[in-house]
Amino acid sequence: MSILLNQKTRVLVQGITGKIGSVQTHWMLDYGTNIVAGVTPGKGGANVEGVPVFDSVSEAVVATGAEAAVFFVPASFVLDAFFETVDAGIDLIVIVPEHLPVHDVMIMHDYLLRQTGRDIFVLGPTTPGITTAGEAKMGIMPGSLFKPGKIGIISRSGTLAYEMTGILTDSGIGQSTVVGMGADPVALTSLANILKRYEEDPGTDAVVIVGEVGGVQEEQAADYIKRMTKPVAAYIAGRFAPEGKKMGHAGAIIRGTQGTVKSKCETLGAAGVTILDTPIDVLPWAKKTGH
Amino acid sequence: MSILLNQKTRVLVQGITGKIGSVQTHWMLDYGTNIVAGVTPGKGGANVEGVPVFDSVSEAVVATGAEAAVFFVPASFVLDAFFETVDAGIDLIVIVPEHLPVHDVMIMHDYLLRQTGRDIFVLGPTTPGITTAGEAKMGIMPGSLFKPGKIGIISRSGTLAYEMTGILTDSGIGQSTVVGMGADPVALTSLANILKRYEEDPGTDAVVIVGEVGGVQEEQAADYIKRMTKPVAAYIAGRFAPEGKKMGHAGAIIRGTQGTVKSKCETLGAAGVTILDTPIDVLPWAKKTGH
Amino acid sequence: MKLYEHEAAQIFGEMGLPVPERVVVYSPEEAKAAAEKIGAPVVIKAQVLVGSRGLAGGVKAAETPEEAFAVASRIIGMSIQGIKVEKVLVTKKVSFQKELYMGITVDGYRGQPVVMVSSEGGMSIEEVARLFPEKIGTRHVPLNRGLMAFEARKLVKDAGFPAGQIGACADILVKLYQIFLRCNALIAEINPLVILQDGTLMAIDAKLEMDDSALKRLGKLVPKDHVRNETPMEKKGREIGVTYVELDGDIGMIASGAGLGMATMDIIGKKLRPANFLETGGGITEELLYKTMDLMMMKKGLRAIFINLYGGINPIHEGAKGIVRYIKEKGVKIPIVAKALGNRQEETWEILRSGGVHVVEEVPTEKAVAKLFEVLS
Amino acid sequence: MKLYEHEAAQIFGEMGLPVPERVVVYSPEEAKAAAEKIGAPVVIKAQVLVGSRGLAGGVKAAETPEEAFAVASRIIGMSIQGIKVEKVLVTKKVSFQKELYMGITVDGYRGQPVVMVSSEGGMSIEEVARLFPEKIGTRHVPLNRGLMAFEARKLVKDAGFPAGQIGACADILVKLYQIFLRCNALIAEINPLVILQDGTLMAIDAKLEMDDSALKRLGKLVPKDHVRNETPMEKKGREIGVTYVELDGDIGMIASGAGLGMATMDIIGKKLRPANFLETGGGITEELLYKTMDLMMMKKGLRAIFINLYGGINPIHEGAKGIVRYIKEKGVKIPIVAKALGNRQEETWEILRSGGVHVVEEVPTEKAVAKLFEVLS
Repeated sequence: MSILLNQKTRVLVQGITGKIGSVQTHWMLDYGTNIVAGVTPGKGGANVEGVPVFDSVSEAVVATGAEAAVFFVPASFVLDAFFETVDAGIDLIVIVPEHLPVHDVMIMHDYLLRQTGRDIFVLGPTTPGITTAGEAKMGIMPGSLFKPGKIGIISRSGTLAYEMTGILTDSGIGQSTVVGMGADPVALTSLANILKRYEEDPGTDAVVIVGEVGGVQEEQAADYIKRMTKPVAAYIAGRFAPEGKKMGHAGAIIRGTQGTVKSKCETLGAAGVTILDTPIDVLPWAKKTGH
Repeated sequence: MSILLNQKTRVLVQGITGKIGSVQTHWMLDYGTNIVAGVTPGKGGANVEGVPVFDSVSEAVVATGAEAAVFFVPASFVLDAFFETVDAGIDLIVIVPEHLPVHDVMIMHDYLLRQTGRDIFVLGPTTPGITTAGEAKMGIMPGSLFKPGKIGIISRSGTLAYEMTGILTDSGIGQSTVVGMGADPVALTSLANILKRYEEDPGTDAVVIVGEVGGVQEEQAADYIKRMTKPVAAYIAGRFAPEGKKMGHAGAIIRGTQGTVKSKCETLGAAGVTILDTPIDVLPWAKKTGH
Repeated sequence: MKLYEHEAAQIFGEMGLPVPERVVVYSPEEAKAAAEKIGAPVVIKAQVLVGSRGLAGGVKAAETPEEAFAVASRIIGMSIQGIKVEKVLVTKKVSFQKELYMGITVDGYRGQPVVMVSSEGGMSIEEVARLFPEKIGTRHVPLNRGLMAFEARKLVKDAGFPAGQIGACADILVKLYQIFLRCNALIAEINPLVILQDGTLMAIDAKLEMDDSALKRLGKLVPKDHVRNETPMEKKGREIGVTYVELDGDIGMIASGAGLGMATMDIIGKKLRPANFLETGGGITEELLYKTMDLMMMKKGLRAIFINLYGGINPIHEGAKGIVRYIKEKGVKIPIVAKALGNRQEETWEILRSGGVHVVEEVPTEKAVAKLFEVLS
Repeated sequence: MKLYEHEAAQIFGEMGLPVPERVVVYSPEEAKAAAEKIGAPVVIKAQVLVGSRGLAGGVKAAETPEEAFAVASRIIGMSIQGIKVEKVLVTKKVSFQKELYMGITVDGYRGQPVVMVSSEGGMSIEEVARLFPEKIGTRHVPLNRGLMAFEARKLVKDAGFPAGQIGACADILVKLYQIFLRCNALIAEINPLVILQDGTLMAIDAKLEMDDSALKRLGKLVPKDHVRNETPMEKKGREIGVTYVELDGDIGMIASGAGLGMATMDIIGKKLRPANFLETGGGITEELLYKTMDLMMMKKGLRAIFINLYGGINPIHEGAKGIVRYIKEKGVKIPIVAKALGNRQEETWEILRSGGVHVVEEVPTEKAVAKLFEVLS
């Protein structure tokens, strides 16, 4: 079992004919992902690694029943690809590209807020994607790091998700699904929303949150965590981070004292989360929770 | 009986301290309209013709229970006043000002389209307003022209609404409610929408449509008119109108052959509407329909 | 406000559309110099705001600078639909494979921008719509979302645009939509958008109409020279703030609203010919009607003036003062028939009668027009 | 990209905000001339991109042009938070009744712009937020609707702005929001917005930060001179395309992601001091890591380098080639410890070892850092 993605999920790759798109399609197929279609405007009719390419998402959906999409398009094309994909009825979207203008991300966020009657899940931008261990992966996570099991991992940082996953696998502890939320200031789904999926998933019996300094996702999720029945641990990076990334006066007011490693750890701790001082501390916690 | 407005409707005047706002407030009160509040930012606490003035619509609504609003603000302030009034929960809005940028009107139209769960009725821009004969008026129609009765009049043109009303009154035939839809290319409510209110109003037993060349409101309403049980007559002005107002190539395509006096009269005639060759022809029709 | 081609092309170019090199000139000498600068062959195009200038001989190619001089000599000063050509645009003559069409306008009923494209550009688009309706693609745009590139791609693809040009055409269409929005346009149109021999695209005509009601806020986007092709009387009408359209009859008409004005013309038109369509809108003052009378009397050969006013937002008694002041100061020899109803009507009638105006107190315009017929017979 | 005050004020002025007359100068002589042109008294303000320049003595009034020379002499060349002042802004000194605050930023969690206002401007706004939280008004803006004037009026009224200034302040706030949107800003701020003695408003400071990811499409809006206050190494980092933040330790660090980089610093920091924070993002090539090594070695006094890479989107074997090529060409005397996992990890290890790098094959960064400690002890 898993959340959001499994071996049957019919996956579409936006930007499949690009350099990164074609290489990553290779790795995703290699891992067992059920990639049914690729899209690159003007390249309809071609194929990449045996996957048929279409001119538009709607054509691809009609022809293949694609139900999830992963983006490998340049940052400036993401907004268009997003609307195209949402319009075509796809409800799971993974936006790998980084360096998107924040105003574009706000436009997408605003549009998602106003959608009614659909439960659209968007990971990213700047996400390594999502991997259900041993079944399928959308994005760029290295498949060799994973081992099927029952721990869910949700991370804002791609490389830290790898580190956490690798430490568990290395000790023989498997994962259900590993999710990258995206590292941008504005995320298109909330941490609480993803935790809810883990809570409801019979294939997951404990969750690790990998966070970092800045933003208030972790604090905002604390209320939901209090109601969770499954054990949750969290590692928050950035104790030694310089203050340079502070967004000036206006940013400082909105955050108040929120967003520091200390406040995140305190809020999560108060919600019953086991705070990990360093990534390797995940091992004793995993053992204690029965893994 | 009447549609949309009666003597109990609690009316608010936006721009009440302006020259036109204060004069027209005088005439509206004089006619018996239940004006409960005026709004002019920065003039809160004043009063005009005995009506208390507030800084904002929301304050006015809280203090007075205002439920309808008429605008006498400069064209460049209408967009702001519109959002303020809709946000304050008011569902009947009369926009008297003319010369609004069409793009502003499209923004309002778009916003209304996306409202759900509310039945907001907006007359104008460039409307003389709405008058329920002998009860109340919002806007600038001269009260002396009206006589209570059972004919509804709906017009795109202000002065032609006066002419039609005057002709009826002059012959002793009264009106229920006279509505100005607004003369702009984009109207914020549809003709069919207003006709539906007349059809459902026990106080109205026949309806006169006063139209003019251009646009497709009349043609679009024909389907609804076919289902109406009450007699409908229509006068369409502009047989001798020069073609100068044509909106160039792009406009011509969208309209095709629609929008001419001939097409309007044919479409309405086919829907069972009595076509009036000239305004005064309303009299024999009114007599034939029992007035 | 309709923009001249050269003004529209300037804005199109600044906002990222591919437009040809071009120079506006007012004389054959300048046309020759422009052809030398740009490099012949060139195309010389009359700058007028009416359609069908090509059919009227207002667009001609010139193979050499000398020929540019000759062609410009013929076009400058010619009359197209009654408008004298004062300036021409000199552009590089390009050879192309295909002509396409793109246009955006306001759909009044739907309250949305509507985008239209066709793979049959160049000829009259109304003609295409009539002959090959299937070759026109149409899409309404929700304002809160705008026109996305993928939607533009689908639109031009479905309309049969050449396969190799879908992406580039969609890009241009999205830019044209941004221009439409930014300029508060009523129309933004490229006809034709051509595919050059090397496969690149170029907008070799440019049409843009800005909303008069938005000109103030558009600021620097509005071309500095506001003078458009218009008759002296239309110009004066615009300057004093009334809508004036010149017609070929001999009965002057003043109405206080467009609908009433059209109905009045319909009624007068049953026996006589209106000399104009003149409506004041809701801004009547004594001064405005004084100036309106002055404008009206510029027209030669009037037999009578018919005035039709309602006092709703308009203070018609003030307007009456202006009419009578004009009559008394300037002396008007032709008969004036007036109907004026609404707030302060009795006061208005009294003032008008003091100037010798035939006032009709009845409500139907038909009755007042009957009085006009009677006065003239 | 943070804009200098003078650059932000230029944009604010062009977009309709009231900003004072001002001149940027680079020398005391020019400051004197500017004071003569503008008319003394003037205020001379250091143009630096760090906060609290006032407390550091970087903002001073001058009553005469001569005093402007003297003041500018003191400010130009001074150091504020380690940054040398190279230019100052000379503006008219105004006397005012009151200082207000307005700022707009991005609320990451809500995914919306958030507008903040306070009737206690001038002082540090964090201070106001702490001391008088009730004097700060906050409003989130739904992007598809924007900030309407009536909402701005309510916001400033509720925040206690002076009654006579509500409309004018709301107008400025709406314009500031439009600037925020138009510039794809992360922050747009006026602090203080002052009420002059005659009751008019003026923005006497201007802060604007554009989103680096949007600079390309902002085109002409971006100030031409991209040089910001930065150390030579930060500048080089920006130029080669990595994030480089200078720290005061002696262990160089290269990580292939921000999260991994922060965790690595946390772990190293338990016993040693990082010399920098350097992360490559997802664009590793042989060339990039060659240049990254070159950048790293500019730092004096390094004791060791610690490299932590994951091969997901990054071809880490290519990166390894760049590192080793640098080592072989330039000769690196200090120890290098590396952990590199993911796609093609074995190939990567082999390459790194060929350059003398201590490769740790275990997964936890803690194990690799333990190796670093061991190597250094």
